[in-house]
Amino acid sequence: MIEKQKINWIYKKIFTIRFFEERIKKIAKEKTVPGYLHTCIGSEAICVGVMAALNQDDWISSTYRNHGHAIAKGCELNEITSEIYGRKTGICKGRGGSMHISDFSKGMLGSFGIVAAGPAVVLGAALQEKINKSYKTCVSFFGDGAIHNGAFHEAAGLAKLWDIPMIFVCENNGYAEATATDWHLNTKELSDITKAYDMLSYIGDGNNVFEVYDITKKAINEAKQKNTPIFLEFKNYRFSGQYEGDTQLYQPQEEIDKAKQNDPIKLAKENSSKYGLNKNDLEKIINEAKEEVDKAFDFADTQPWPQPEDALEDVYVNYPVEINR
Amino acid sequence: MIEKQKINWIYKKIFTIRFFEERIKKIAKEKTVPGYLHTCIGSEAICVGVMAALNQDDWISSTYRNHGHAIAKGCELNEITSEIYGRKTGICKGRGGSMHISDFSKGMLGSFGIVAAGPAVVLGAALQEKINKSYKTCVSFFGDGAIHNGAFHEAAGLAKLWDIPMIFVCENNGYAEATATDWHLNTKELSDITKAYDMLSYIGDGNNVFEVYDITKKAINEAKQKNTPIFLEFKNYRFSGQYEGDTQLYQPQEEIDKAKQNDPIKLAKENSSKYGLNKNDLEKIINEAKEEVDKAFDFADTQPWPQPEDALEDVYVNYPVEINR
Amino acid sequence: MTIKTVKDAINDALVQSFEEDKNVILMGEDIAGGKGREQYQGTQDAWGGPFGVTQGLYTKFGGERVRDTTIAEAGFFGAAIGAAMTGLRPIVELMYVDFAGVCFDQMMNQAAKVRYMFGGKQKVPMVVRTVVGAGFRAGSEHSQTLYSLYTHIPGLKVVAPYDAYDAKGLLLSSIKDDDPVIFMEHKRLYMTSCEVPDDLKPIPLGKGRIRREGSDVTIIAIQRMNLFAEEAANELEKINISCEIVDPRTYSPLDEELIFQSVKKTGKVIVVDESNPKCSLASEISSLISEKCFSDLKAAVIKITAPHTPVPFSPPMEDFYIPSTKKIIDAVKKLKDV
Amino acid sequence: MTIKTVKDAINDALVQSFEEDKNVILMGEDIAGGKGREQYQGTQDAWGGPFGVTQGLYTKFGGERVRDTTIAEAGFFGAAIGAAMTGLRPIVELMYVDFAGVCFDQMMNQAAKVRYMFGGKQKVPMVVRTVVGAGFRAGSEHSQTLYSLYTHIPGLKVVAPYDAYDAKGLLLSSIKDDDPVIFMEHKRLYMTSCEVPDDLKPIPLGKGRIRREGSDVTIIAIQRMNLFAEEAANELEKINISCEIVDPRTYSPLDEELIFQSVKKTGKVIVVDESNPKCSLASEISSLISEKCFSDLKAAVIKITAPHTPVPFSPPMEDFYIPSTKKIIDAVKKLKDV
Ligand SMILES: Cc1ncc(C[n+]2csc(CCOP(=O)(O)OP(=O)(O)O)c2C)c(N)n1
Ligand SMILES: Cc1ncc(C[n+]2csc(CCOP(=O)(O)OP(=O)(O)O)c2C)c(N)n1
Ligand SMILES: [Mg+2]
Ligand SMILES: [Mg+2]
Repeated sequence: MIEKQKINWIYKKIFTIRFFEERIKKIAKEKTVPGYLHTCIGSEAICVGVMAALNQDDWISSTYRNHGHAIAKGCELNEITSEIYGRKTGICKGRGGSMHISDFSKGMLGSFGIVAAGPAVVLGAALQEKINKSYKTCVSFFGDGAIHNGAFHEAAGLAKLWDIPMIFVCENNGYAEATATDWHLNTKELSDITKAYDMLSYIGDGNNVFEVYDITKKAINEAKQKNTPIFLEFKNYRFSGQYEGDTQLYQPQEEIDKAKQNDPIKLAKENSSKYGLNKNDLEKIINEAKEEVDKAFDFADTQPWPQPEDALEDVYVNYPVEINR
Repeated sequence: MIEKQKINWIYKKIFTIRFFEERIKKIAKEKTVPGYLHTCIGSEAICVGVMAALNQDDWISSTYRNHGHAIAKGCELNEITSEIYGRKTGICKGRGGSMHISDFSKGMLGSFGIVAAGPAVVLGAALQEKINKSYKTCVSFFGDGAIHNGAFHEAAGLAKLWDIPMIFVCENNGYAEATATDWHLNTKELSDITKAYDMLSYIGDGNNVFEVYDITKKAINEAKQKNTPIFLEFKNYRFSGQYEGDTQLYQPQEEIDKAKQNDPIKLAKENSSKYGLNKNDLEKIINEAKEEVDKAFDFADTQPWPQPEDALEDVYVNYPVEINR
Repeated sequence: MTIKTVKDAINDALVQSFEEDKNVILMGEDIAGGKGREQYQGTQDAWGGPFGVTQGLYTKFGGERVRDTTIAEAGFFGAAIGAAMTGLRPIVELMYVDFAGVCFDQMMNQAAKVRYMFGGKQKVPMVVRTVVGAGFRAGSEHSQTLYSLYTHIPGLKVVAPYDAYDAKGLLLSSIKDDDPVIFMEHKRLYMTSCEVPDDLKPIPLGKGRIRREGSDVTIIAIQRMNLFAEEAANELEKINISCEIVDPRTYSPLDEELIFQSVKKTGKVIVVDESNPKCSLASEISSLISEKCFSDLKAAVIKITAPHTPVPFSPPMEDFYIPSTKKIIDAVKKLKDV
Repeated sequence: MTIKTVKDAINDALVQSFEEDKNVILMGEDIAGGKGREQYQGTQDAWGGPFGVTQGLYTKFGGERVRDTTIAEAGFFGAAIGAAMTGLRPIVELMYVDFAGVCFDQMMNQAAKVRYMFGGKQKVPMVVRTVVGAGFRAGSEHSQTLYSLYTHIPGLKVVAPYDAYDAKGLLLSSIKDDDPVIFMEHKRLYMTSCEVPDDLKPIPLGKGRIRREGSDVTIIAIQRMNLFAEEAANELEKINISCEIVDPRTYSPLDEELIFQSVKKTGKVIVVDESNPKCSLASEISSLISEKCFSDLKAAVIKITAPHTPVPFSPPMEDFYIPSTKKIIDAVKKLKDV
């Protein structure tokens, strides 16, 4: 049984992410938000379900599609929004933007724009945990497209070889950019890729936040017990385009309609009474989530821009030569 | 049944390679041959068995450990030796050296010094064959160490996805430099790596040239029939060190002694009567092979050095600016 | 004569090359877009790469020649090399040059060296089309130029057109070229346009272009920097300072003669490059001029580059990062006073 | 005070760093060598990398900290980054710098940018030890230097010691440094030796070294080129030409002041770099001097580099490829006559 508090947390986060992404999509259409935006409508259950199984100081890596991971991992909404707006008070001081939202103090090693760059970085964090015997959990999020990349394979092979209990979380959302997952799959299931490494893997419904949570929790225990990496494939659907502005013409309408029946928010709502939330509870959570999102966007709107010369900072911890030339 | 001519060819080549490598090892000890030498004592059956199943104009790629492949693929002994000696008449005009012996006109795409660089190049040649419907066979040779590298995985995944009937030949010679194959293996068999791609694979005795030949021939037919890549793992033993000069301290003596019982040359000799060669035939072949090797080394010894300025040629097909500055 | 965007000019050059030579093929991620294996349904050609540059090619030339790849750059770059060696003329797309690092080995050690180290028997006629440049608010990993990484490597050719005319003419040449070419398209230039003759001939690699004749100061402008150089020159003309703008267009080979001629004339040089400064193309050109035109120079060459930092995301910082018209004007004025 | 080879000096610095800080670990291919998973038998420490530099470390510090890897550079470089971010001080070995391309993304986009693009909250204290250089008859793919590839990238530091003293002192610093450092060891220098105090203090990064004082011509020598510069200076001394040799030792950060001081004194400069010329470190230093010391220069800076070709294998060609003592002498004489 999950504690009441965690259930509330799960519902709060799942709605926050959805509202956040809907809001940013709207703004992206109305006025220009600088840069690329990759929203994660449809991924909320994976973000929240996995993070519900982690502690605040456990390590994760994310990608350019990171808003949900960042929110679920506990990054400040105000700072996230400010970052997306390019403001000085952004979570990366305006240097990263939407693609690189990340807060080390919240256990985020980074949001990497290079497909498949994350798993190896998390492998390193997990190696450190092992060497220092502190055993924080280490999770790398990546997409179905990433499994074709050599960097993923090298990380997976080393993780297995070195008995590193890290968790690979593959969000199989049906698409890598405009390419459907199954157009590029050589095996029946995506997670069959792990057979190359004799690595344990489990497949879960990525639309069901509680299933995601259960599987992840079990996987973490099993990984630590057996001293082995585990690969989790969560299936869901990418309702968002690759980025805001994508025409999504390659996504057939029937497919979208069918996927809507399993929308993770819809499922969460349907399941709420089963998890002890009555209509009022739910409404309260929804309103809170909405309000916090609204506040964050109001906050960001008022935030100052960075100074141009701020561009010159934080390249190195220590560099004894002027870098402005 | 194999034709008599092919049997003779196989025996000739297998001895030529062994004598060649023994000779170069000896010279490397006695006087200085410039640069690195990676000999292939123990790989003769794989080189010759695979090549016996190919036509002269089929494509292969090799590695820094390429002498056997080059000899079996039909490169001129004189030119190979001259190249190793760094002479102007070398097969690469002295520009490549032992690690890069290669002759395009003999169907060698290249001998690459970067581990796992070859498979993708061969994939491209095979793609070309497919597009141009000429269907030459395409084979990439690489070692047990290469399967951990991302470049191998990317090539394997694309070959399967694109239904490219290329042959991956993994020479599992027990070591990658000083690292024993099984120290780095995650799966029971090395070739289990192909499960990630649902790719057909076969394991063969790399010490038995006729088994190698049979398996390869069948694999080529099957690959073309089914329009699919096939992965062949041939097990043998690296009697040579990683390079000439390697102390090989990490190779236990018992292991070497055991491997010697399956030395491919020994097996070939034992099998010779089965393949219709009597003692005289065999002796004749052996003497011919020895003689040719001797001649090649004599030839190389007399060859002129390149001019220093030859270094400036063949960088581009066409470059309208001086490159000498 | 038609007005064309850079994007369309590139598409035209691709179509023309596909039509002229059946050995031309294209590989890249989502370059067809929305059309996978035959048995699946989806809208064809929905993408054509993230900037839509290759739209229409799949429909025209089919999936055998227009090949969507997995996110496996080392794999399909390697494949391009093997295909090029055996007779095709592959064009591969590196979606952003920022991803250079995942397949740099293929370019540096295979594409560039195959001909040389195997004794001149082979050639690798391939083109890498890639997208470069800051100013798109695309952050540190989608905004680099990295001209110098490729220019440093012997065996590679490096091409970077500024306008639609050059884009078409140089791409036609690059595809016909027998050496590996990195063809760099600037994301901020795709939608800019100029007149492009329908029957434009290939523009030879290694020939720069004087974009503006002038007599006081030479501005050597790298790709998009031609825009700012032009703006600066227009401003400066008003106060009677005459700038000559040299666009090298190809960085390897580099049209040294054209540069030297201009320097001889003006004796004062500014090199503008939005790349990071160290070991950059700007450094290369500046050192070349300083060495070869020592006695012609009336003042030190001035380099205007980005600072030694990654590309920042936020607009004020990114604008500061990129060389500006103002910085060029200031530099020219400073030089004029010498 | 002991005479040490570069190889031993590096080993010493590693051992000392391992002893001083339990967070120091080492990863690379065959760095232990001959010792895999515990259950197998084999002679430990047979290798220590292809040049034996790390020999003894496995025995002293065990397999948890001295970690043989698969041939998966992208994997273990990525791992080093994550380990560094979370508290370790990993040293990773890139067996030859020629393999830079298979893990360049990890250095360029992750190690170098993590701090900057995530807002300065993180640091990546890792060291890449790698082997560079021609003159070993090792062919095109095992002889490059590639200094400029890394020097171009903001966020990385680049260190390249010439002698055993600097090798030890700079490696100690590099391991203590909180930024990612590429530490380049020249294969032709490993067996050269000099005096190295047992209690040598770390040598700060960004501080060059005057290897020889002189007054007529400044020779800026990159790593192994110090050898030839010294030989040339000795020859030239006999005919009363006095050379000053500056060894920058670290290329990012670069000790610009030290260089400028020498140029001020001599007004004549030669930069010697065995790398390929375009967008090279030589170009960078030459352009820097040409710009910042314009009025001090009595003659054009002369660059002596390899030609724009891969490294050829055959001895006469490779010797021609590498800058030589003679080329330096000739250049100095030419400058002296100005
Ligand atoms: C190495 C590399 N190649 C290509 C890209 C361009 N790119 C960005 S996202 C993407 C698709 C990734 O799909 P997936 O892994 O399924 O993640 P999703 O966007 O669905 O979350 C591609 C090809 C990149 N960022 N990095
Ligand atoms: C990308 C890369 N990393 C490292 C090396 C150094 N290296 C050369 S050979 C080798 C071992 C390869 O072993 P294997 O694939 O089994 O081939 P074998 O030598 O046994 O034929 C290594 C690590 C390299 N050449 N390329
Ligand atoms: Mg996806
Ligand atoms: Mg092997």
